[in-house]
Amino acid sequence: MVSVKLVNINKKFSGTTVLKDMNLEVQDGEFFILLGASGSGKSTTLNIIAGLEKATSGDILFDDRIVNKMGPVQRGVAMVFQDYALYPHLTVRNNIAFPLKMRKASKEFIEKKVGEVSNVLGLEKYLDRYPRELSGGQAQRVSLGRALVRDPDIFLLDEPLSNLDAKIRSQIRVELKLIQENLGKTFIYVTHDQQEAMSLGDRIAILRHGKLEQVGSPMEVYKDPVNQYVAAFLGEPEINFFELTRNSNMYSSEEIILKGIEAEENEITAGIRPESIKLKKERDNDVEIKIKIQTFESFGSYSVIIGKARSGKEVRVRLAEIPEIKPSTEMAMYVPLDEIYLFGKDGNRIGKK
Amino acid sequence: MVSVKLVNINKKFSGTTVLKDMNLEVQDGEFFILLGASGSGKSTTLNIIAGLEKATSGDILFDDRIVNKMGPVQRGVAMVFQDYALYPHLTVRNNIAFPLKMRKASKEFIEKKVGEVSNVLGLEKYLDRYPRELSGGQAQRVSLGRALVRDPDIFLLDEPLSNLDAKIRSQIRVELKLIQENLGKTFIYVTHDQQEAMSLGDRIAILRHGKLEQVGSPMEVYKDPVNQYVAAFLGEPEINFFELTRNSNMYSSEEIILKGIEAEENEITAGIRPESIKLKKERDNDVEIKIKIQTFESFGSYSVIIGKARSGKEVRVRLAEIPEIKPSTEMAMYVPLDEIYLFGKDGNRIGKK
Amino acid sequence: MKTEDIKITAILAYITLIFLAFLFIIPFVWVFVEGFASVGNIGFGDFGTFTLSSYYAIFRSKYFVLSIENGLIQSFGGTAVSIVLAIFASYVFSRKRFPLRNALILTVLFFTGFPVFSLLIPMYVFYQNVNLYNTQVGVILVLGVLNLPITIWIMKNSFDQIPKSIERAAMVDGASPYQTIIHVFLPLAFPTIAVLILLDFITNWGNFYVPYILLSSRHLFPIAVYIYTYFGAYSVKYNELAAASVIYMIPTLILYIFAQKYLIKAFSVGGVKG
Amino acid sequence: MKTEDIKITAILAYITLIFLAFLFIIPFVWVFVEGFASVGNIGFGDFGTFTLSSYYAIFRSKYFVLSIENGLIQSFGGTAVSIVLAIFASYVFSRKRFPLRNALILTVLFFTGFPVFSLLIPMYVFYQNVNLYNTQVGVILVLGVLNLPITIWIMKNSFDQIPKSIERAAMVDGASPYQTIIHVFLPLAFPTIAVLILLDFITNWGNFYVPYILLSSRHLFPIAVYIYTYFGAYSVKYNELAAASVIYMIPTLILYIFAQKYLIKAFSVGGVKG
Repeated sequence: MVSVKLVNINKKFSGTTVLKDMNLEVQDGEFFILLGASGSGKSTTLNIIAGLEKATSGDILFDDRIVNKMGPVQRGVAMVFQDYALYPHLTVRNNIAFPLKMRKASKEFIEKKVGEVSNVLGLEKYLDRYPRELSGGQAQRVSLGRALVRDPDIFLLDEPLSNLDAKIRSQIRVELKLIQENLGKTFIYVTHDQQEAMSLGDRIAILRHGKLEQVGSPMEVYKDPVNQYVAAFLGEPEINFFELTRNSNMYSSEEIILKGIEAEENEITAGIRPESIKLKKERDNDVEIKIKIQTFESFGSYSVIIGKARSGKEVRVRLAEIPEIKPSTEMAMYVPLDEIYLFGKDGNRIGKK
Repeated sequence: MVSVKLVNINKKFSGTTVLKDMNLEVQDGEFFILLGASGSGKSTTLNIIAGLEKATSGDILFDDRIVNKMGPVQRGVAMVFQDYALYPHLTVRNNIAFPLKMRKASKEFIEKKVGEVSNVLGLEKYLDRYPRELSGGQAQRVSLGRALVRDPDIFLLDEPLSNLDAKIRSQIRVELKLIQENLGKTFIYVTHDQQEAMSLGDRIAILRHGKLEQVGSPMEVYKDPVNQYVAAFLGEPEINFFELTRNSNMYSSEEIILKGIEAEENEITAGIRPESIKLKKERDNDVEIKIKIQTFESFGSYSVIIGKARSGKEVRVRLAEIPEIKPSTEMAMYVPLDEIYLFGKDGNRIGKK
Repeated sequence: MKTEDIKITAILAYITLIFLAFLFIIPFVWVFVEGFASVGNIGFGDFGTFTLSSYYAIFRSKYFVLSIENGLIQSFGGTAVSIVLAIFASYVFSRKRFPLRNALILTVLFFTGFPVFSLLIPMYVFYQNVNLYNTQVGVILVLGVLNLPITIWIMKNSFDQIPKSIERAAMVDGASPYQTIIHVFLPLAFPTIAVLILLDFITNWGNFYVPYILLSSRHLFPIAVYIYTYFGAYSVKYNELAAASVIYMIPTLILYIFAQKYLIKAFSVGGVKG
Repeated sequence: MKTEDIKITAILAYITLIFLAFLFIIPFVWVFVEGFASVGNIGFGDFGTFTLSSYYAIFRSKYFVLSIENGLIQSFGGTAVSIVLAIFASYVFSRKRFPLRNALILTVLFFTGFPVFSLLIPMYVFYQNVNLYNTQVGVILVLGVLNLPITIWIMKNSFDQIPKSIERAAMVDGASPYQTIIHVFLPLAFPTIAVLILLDFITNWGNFYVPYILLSSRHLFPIAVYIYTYFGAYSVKYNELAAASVIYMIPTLILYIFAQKYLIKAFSVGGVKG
């Protein structure tokens, strides 16, 4: 049972700064997500926590113990890799047993542990197979098994699902969540997929260019983003942005008019989530927006309208139902005023609710 | 403008059958999806249409003209590959120009066409870059540009989005759909991702082990699946299945009881989509199911409850709202009777609505 | 691709290989036939009758038998030196970044296929000074070092194929670099290492000038030198020369048969799957 | 990894390379110094004074100058034969499945590093029969074919790295197999091909026994043979031998400098990025 703390971590790699003054606290037993686009430094952060890479400056603390100079084994971490990183020349059994063999554990102990782990993960049937004979999902389970077998204090997972087919991915995602809840151990999980982050994480840290943008529970960061970047990163389809200019006592653009808004700047950006746009007016102060339907995507359980506002700007609307609409028609749609986010010129949220 | 017809296509590869009696018709100007898990033969089908692989038997017709023996160029197809397949030693400009150069087009013509295409795809700024200097999304656009530049009759796309980050993926997906609608040309698109298939396709063909399971518009196959496999393949999260046994005038399992069902077999399977399960009873004949909440995933605009039925079976429920519920509580949920699919022992749908 | 194109490229391949075969296989056959010939001539005409007498004759010489033994000792010794040193050097080159790495790589590359011939005279002088002249160890060291650059090169490329994540997994799993080499790198690179053992052995076994220049005692000569000095000295009995040549090829053939499956594997590495 | 581990492996690498350097570089230095020595001795002791007279002496010989020319013709000729044939053979092996493919691969592998020495006598006989004995073309063909197997092997591995999808893209884009080779395979494999040209040249340039056995006219001898026959014949002037050896190394050095960046590239192929 371990908490992890990063204090002022900096990482430079041949001149370029990969991480910049990273301060992070992961609670004991938490499912913690490092979310970011490629190049955001999320994997580097994970590797530094693992002890696979060294920070240029700053401290890593495990339970208030500085572990800067320890290797992965001394830190007691286990890791699951994106490409599974199974040993191709070893059977599933020996892959899972490998960490124990390196520790020179007794034969009986190894056998017992491998049996337990393969039981939990449903791998009994595959113990004598080689990695090349496994499907992606099975390989990922073996990789998880190799981590579990050591009873580590912390699990580090580096995009463990991104090489899997969409179908198996959501299945293993749930398995992973249940395993973590059962073990009650600290998981630190790297991903670029906001959907994965939202569904798995107790808390999410959003990284951008080696800097931390926001940390919080999934619904916190989704409902209350600190800036435009975070608002755009979470949610599918992406949030719609409109650039507004002050016009006497209101802010307006070609697409929408906002009244009764308090802001200091003359130019602000309004963010409207696709699911906040409704087909019917519900309240008096709902904001109207006229959208010309271009095409729409139906996903069975929901649908997305891709349309153009008067200005030619692309707007997306997410509906729980599958509407009966034809391309090229123009429709008036409505947004509750309190579901509109406002951002200043620097991208930061104005007047957090 | 071309329609494609596959007649009794068989493909064997060193003994194993990859495709079995494939009959398929793709209409002129259609966005047609080949959807299947890995090993379903979807890529082989695409390669046979492209002329990159030869069918063991059967005919390929382009507009009623047999093209079995023609190469890709004679067939007039363009192709976009999963890994982009850009020429690493050529700039973006020369990558796009490559097909025209092979055709010995004039310099002016090449320059004009490359200009046009890079304009459509917003690649002007990157023309002098090398593939290694591009992001995934840019590389995929170049790959699309190389297909567009030839004005081909048919576009073949082999999982073109699966190497992209989730964020950029949905963006390029929409671009692709709009490009196809503007060009009005035939697109044949291979994917394993049901979400992509649903959102892009005019029609979807679902393949399994080299056999065609169902062909139809996205909502047709989603709402009216011919068998269990198709029902399970489409939709996120996956449909829930319950095994029922006849019990005098009703079918029942540990989880649910269905009354007034007409079926001949004694053992049937009921399929219930996660979004069909509601928290409130709406009609009298709604089917009740008791679910103990295990965990839930919140995605901002919707959420998924993962629970266990009385039998211990895992059940998923998709909700448009984010409910206030706690793990380990048991709740009664309700399913409209007419949203339940019934399947026989062979997996085929009973009494299609 | 059009069917004609496939044909053209296939025909080109066949021509290349027939050409190769032509220049190699005809002399190859001659050697086999001549070894059993009663007439020791040099042409392709009259071989006389089938006889094993050439083989009897060469094996009567104590030095011939000794030269096989010497050849095996020196060739395997040199191979062992190359392989062991190459394993460590390749691991370091493949996985570590350290000062002067590029300079060292260039040094290795420079000596890959360097015309060693031009260094043999000074090496002879040097060996006399350090008392390695006319010793098996001296020959083994030079043979080992001669093959080291190309062995490092090929082995490093093979180590490079091992994904970084597997190495990291081994680190996280608690393997030391030494354990990682033993338990991960060597088994995964084994097909290549088997091929390198074969190639190094063959090169050493076929090396004539190194032992010729660095040895003076007849009882230390390997078979390559023995054949040359014995038959080069006075009027040649071609059937005995051919018989000796056949014997000379045998170890290579045996190793080749053992390494066959690794050869094909190594040849197919990174090959097209789809 | 712990810091000590890094140190240990680095030290191992340094020891290996110092060992390598020791055996190569000392003779190397001796050759350079001796070439400018006024005293033609063989030891490391007295070199006398600095002089260019050895260089004057060797360049006075018409045959020495001719032997450089012959060496270049034969080495580059053989290299061209190997590279051109290998391009087609490697493409076919890498990309096509055809009958007898495995048999042909085994043949190629069998002749990679085959002890050619044992075939030279019969080849000599064969060449006399087909009138290729004592011709430049004859030497070029044998040198070309000798290097062909290893050249095919390395080039095929390099072609194998080119993703199948790129080849398919070229097909869909309308490139014939020939155009695909020219526009896609050769540019992408160019670093490896450059290295192969260097390696083949060096091997040919250093090959002594092929021209020695297949040529009889002094005016056709390449420099390797010239050095051997000239200095092997009577009492050796070591300073002139050293001067000739230095000249002998120059083309290799020049090629090496040109190929340097490709050497590093080829050495780094598949290297670890993260």
